[in-house]
Amino acid sequence: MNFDLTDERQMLQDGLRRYLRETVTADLLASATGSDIGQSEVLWNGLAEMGVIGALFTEDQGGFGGAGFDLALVFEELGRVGAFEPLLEMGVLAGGLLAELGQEGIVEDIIGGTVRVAFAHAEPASRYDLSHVDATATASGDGWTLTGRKSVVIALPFATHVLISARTGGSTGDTSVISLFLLPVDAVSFRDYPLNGGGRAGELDLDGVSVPKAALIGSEGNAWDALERANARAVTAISAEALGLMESIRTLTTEYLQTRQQFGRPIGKFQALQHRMADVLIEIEQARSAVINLAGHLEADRVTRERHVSATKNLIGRVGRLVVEESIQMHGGIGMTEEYALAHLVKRLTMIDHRFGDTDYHLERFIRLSAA
Amino acid sequence: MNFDLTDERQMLQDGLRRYLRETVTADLLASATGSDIGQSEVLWNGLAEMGVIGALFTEDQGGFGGAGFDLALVFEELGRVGAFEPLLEMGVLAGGLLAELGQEGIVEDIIGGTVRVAFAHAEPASRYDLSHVDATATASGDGWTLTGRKSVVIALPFATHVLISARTGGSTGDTSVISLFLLPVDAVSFRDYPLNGGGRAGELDLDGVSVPKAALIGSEGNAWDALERANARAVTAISAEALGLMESIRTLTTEYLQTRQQFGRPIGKFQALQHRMADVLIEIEQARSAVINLAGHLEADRVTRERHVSATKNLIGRVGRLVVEESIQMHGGIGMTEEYALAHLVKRLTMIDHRFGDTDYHLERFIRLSAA
Amino acid sequence: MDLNYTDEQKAFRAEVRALLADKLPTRLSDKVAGGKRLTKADYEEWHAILNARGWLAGNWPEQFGGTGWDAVQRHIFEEETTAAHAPRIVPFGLAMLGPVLQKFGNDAQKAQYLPRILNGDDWWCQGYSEPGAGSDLASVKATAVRDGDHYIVNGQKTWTTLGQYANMIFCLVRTSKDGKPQEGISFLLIDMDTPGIEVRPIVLLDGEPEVNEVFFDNVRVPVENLVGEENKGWTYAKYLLTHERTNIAGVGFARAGLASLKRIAGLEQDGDRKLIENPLFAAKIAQVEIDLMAMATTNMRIVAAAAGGQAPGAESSMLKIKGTQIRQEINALTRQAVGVYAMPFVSEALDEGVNAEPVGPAYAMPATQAYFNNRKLSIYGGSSEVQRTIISKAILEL
Amino acid sequence: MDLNYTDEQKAFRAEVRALLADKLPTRLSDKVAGGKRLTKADYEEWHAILNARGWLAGNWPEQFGGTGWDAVQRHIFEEETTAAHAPRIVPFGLAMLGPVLQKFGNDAQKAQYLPRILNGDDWWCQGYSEPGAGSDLASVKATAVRDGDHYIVNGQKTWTTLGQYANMIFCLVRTSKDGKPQEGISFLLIDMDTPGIEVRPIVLLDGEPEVNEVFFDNVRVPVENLVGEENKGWTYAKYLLTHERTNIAGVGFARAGLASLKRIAGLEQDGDRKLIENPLFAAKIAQVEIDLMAMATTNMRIVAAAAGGQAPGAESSMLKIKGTQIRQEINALTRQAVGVYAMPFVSEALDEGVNAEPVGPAYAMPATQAYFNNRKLSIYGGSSEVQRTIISKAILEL
Repeated sequence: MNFDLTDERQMLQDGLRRYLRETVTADLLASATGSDIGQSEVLWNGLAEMGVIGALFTEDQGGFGGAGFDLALVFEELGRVGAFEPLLEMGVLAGGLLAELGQEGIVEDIIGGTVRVAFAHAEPASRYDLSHVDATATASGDGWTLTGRKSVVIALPFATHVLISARTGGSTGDTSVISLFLLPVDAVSFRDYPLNGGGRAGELDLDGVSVPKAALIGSEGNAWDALERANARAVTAISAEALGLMESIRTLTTEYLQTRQQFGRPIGKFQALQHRMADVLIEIEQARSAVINLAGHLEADRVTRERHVSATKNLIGRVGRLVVEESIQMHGGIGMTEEYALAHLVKRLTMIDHRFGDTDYHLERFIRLSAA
Repeated sequence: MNFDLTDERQMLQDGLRRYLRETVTADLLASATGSDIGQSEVLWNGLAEMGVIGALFTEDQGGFGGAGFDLALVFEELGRVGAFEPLLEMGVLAGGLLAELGQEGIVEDIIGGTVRVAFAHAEPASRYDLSHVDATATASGDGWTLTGRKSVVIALPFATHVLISARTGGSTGDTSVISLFLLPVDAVSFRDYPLNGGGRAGELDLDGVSVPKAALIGSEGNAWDALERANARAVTAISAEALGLMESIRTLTTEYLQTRQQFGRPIGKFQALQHRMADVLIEIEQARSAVINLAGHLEADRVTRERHVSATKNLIGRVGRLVVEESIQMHGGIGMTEEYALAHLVKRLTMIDHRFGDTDYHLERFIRLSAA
Repeated sequence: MDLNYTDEQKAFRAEVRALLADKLPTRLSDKVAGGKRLTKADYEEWHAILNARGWLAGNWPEQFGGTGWDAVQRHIFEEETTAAHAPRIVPFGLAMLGPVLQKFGNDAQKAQYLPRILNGDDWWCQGYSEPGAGSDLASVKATAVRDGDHYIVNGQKTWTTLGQYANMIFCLVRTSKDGKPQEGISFLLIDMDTPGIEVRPIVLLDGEPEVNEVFFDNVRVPVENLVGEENKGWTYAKYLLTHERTNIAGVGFARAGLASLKRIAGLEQDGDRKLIENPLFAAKIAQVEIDLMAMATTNMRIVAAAAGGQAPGAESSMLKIKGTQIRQEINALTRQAVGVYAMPFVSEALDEGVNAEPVGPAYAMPATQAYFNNRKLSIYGGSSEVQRTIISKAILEL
Repeated sequence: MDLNYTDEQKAFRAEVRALLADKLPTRLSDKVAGGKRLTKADYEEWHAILNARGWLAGNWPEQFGGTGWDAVQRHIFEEETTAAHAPRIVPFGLAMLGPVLQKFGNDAQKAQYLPRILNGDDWWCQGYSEPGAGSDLASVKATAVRDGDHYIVNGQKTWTTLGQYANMIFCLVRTSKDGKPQEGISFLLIDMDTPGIEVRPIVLLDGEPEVNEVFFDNVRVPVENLVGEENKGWTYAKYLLTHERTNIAGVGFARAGLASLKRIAGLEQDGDRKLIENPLFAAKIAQVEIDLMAMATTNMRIVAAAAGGQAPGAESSMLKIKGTQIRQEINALTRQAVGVYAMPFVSEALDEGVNAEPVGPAYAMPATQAYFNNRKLSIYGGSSEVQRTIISKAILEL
């Protein structure tokens, strides 16, 4: 049993933390969201050059990490500065799936940062159900025709390609017919828009898009297992990001309590706030342990892994809400203002409960998996 | 709209409160539980002489009250002193049912306090389901044969009679076959035992008890509507008792916070405790409003009435647990001791969530009734 | 004990419903129900409609053109207008300044300002809070120095709601540094067009410029704009705060929010069922509904006592805390209900007549905004922490 | 990062399991699992079994007859013995006094007392708390006045757990009123048979006389029973408190409690389903299980750090608060689970060999008792409020 970082990970953490502290300013975040692509090219390229994308892949995949604790490390650091570069969507999800389905070539370019693949899976009616795929791919001549809608495809305006899930038969919810198709982004049409918490996403409208045979990734109808594993890794990543956000929010709030004077003393001297802040701290420690639990069980058997997925996402969601609401409350008015540093962090943390299943979704799922 | 007591009720409240303050001492409660009958004859007769039992019945029933607000008033006062005389079981439940089913004669003796009827309805497997009646009554010759078990029949050792529910046909859960039978208590055999929160109860074993035709109260198989109405009145009563318990616990705790010195000052000066006690107070106000809501809707249509039954019992259960746990915590060690006044009150308040349906039972029921 | 309205009260409620049916423009109620942005003109339109009926000033006595309603009538009016998704009555002139002028203003001030409030000639805003003061209102730093028949005002106010629409502001200013902080405060009426005043918007978490900073740089204010006596402003301010507390529980808002939450949960698909059929989510809705049922009665108890002449004291602190908890929980559940579509933020979609299609269901984005925006409920008007301290001192005597 | 035990640790765990399989009497584990009363003899029997194996003193170095285990081994031992429903090891002599004597006692004291603790010749109890002191341990009022080669002890101790079984007590007594309250405290070992000592039981909420008051009336204690230096007792007391904090999270108890809760919820009928199939109740169980999964890892992180030589500081305050919340929630859910049969209280049913049939299921009454009894978890050993203050000072620097 050992909870220390390896030397390599320690180096990565130190370097990444230093780089992000220097690079990710409020201006950078604001102008990224304001831009057409919704991201910062500079930051993306910087991360690629540092090899941060590579840290999300195993050595056989051409990276130098890829374990749960590598994901946790990288995304906690991204969370600390509130960065929203699409490493999760393009690295862990699209990249991870392409790597697992044996697309070495493109994965090399993804790690290099030159190819950016968005992941289009969720649909207007799927809510948080990973197995809900309404979009269809029908064989037509020497290719496929894709039909359906994909919603909130994050970083689509920043992408060079898009990886799309569609059914090649069966009916909605049937996991044995889900296939993946890789397209250049200019092959599809979409409407894009900004997001709470930063960045842009797109609504993808597939009304009979014809794609070549070669667009099919892996074999027909066999994407599900890889999809569920990639989802587990994505939940690890976003939970670690949440943890990083919580740590920065905690620091901001503690400093505020120490310095803000009211009724003639720092408000941190008021016992009611001290005790509530202590409870917040305890819950953040719980969140850290939950992330460790999940990161450490990604390679376990399916039920064990997925129980940890749901346990961790549920706990992250509950603690996230507590941290958001208590930090705003303890800040008072200033905590309500867009321009103060807290605003971006709490919005981003709040939105994490709206991705990959919310608190209740995973509580129910944990119960089902435990009964199984 | 008017939230003031009528003059009559104000007089009853003042008199009852004064009488109970003088009469219900810790010794009286302890010796009552210690005695074979598990009650205090003195207190019972005193309440009967004051006409408190009569306040639970309408004028046509031979009483001088009987409205929801009469029940709320009486039971809040009983709760304030932690009394556990079986006015609920013998007055509201057995008495109320006998009155509604036209047994004027015995009701007069109940109001006079000379006849004491226990109510045997719940069964080992019924948990909180009012419609679950497994016990059967089969016609035999010129009477009935009762078979089954009744559990936690409160104040059975104190009773002169017992009113028993049994099925005269159909199957468990069938509300159209529930009948009531009135027996002298020596016609049945039971094992009795003390209760957390005071008093004694009995497990009633009916292995083929033969009773005369006349034991059937009301017409065969028609007890359900009266039973559900009586249950609604019982929930009103026990919720008001809970409110009285909360008020006394609040007083004890506030006084303790004002007087108990630690680290050189009254612990009530510590802001963390001040704010938590303020929250407790707010929730007790919620409990008071919930009791008023239920008492004011006992005569409404069934769904409205039963929605209030479940809403009130759910809220009382939640607030009850908060009040119990916070009051013990704020008292510290002394709050853990049996001999301190708090102990009896918190035990009794805790047990209220184990009668007539607990917090979760009524939350689910509220949802069902609201959907209907 | 009687939980029902009297026949008179029921008749009054019928009158209010009739007015709303006849006169509330659907265009406005749709915007309110849909969480769209209300313009200055929208508010003024609704004020004018109510004024025409003589129902604009619910807490003014008739002699000043008010309704002379008692607390129960005001509650019924609040309840019905909120349920009908009417725009709220902008409180600064009507609920706040009006009563102060009526009690402490001189005849000239009453004659000049009260009719203009009713007729919508003036839009007032509130100059109370200052940066860094938080809940400590008495720590007023903005100064007013007498110079002939003017005061020279310098300093800064903040959290000035809808200040961008206002042409007048009532301010607490420091006219003396002697004695306790409460003792040197005066209550001034200031024309926003006076040279030296600058208004800067503050954008809140939901992206809306709801409040403002107001800067005063040697602003000359005629002495006749002083309300009551110099250095007695704190008394008037406290009087105003008690009036601000009408409808502090927000029962109407909570009921409207709960109805909308149920509607959304009935539309959202959750696997093979609607979200409202999800037992865990249904339980959360039921829990908050049960709390609201009780809180509404607590509110009525205090309203009835007020109608009976009792001034609500620390009880309104209890109502503010509980009412806020309930409304914020409803906001949180509604945000949760909209699922992934809580993420898109298309600000233009909130404006009327712009055809920026919402992303996902039209109710999604307003749900997220309302969650963030209503975090303010537990902060402004005396934070929940301040209210708990009031309760522990006033009621628990701790 | 590696969440798994090393091969050595797994081998050790296997040894512990083997001992429990071979040597733990079913009679004892049944009593523990069934929430029955344990007698003094029951504890002594289990102590003797462990002592025979050399595993009684888990936190003593080998030179004193201890195991020399590191924090992880102690954790594994705790985890396994609790899961097997072994009686707990009575901590007063072994976990508390032993380490103090080993560090601060003189050779005579070590030679005399340590073996007697291992062999069960002495049953120690703790004389720390005094009436009215609560969490303020340093406010010791009991006095010890030097008289020749004795101290004369007067005063009162309280909350003395299992004092009714003890023949020895270690006490904090005041030997000086000079300086800070911490500075005049001494640490005395007192034979309970000395004239002038009276023990009175305190019955707790669950009806059990678990703790006692101990009165001292001119009790003569030989000076050689002073541990370390006069007036330095506070140092030793604090050292003891850190040792008391091993296993402060109570992970093993929580896991055993959760397992029993699930078993009961699987037996209880709730309408046409088992209670564990009730979605609201299942959600509460799942919630606390998820919290426990995380807390257990927080605990292991601190255990691993301790094994690596880091002394746990305010982290153990976090563990005590969270561990307590989880255990108390499990107790509350178990009480809720047993339904109406939470009410009967048949004290005799807890004794072995008495055939007082329980009323309803045998698990019902112990569930209610455990709920009331474990309210103490957030009160003793430094209340949750005291722990929060420690956290805000030590970690948050507020």
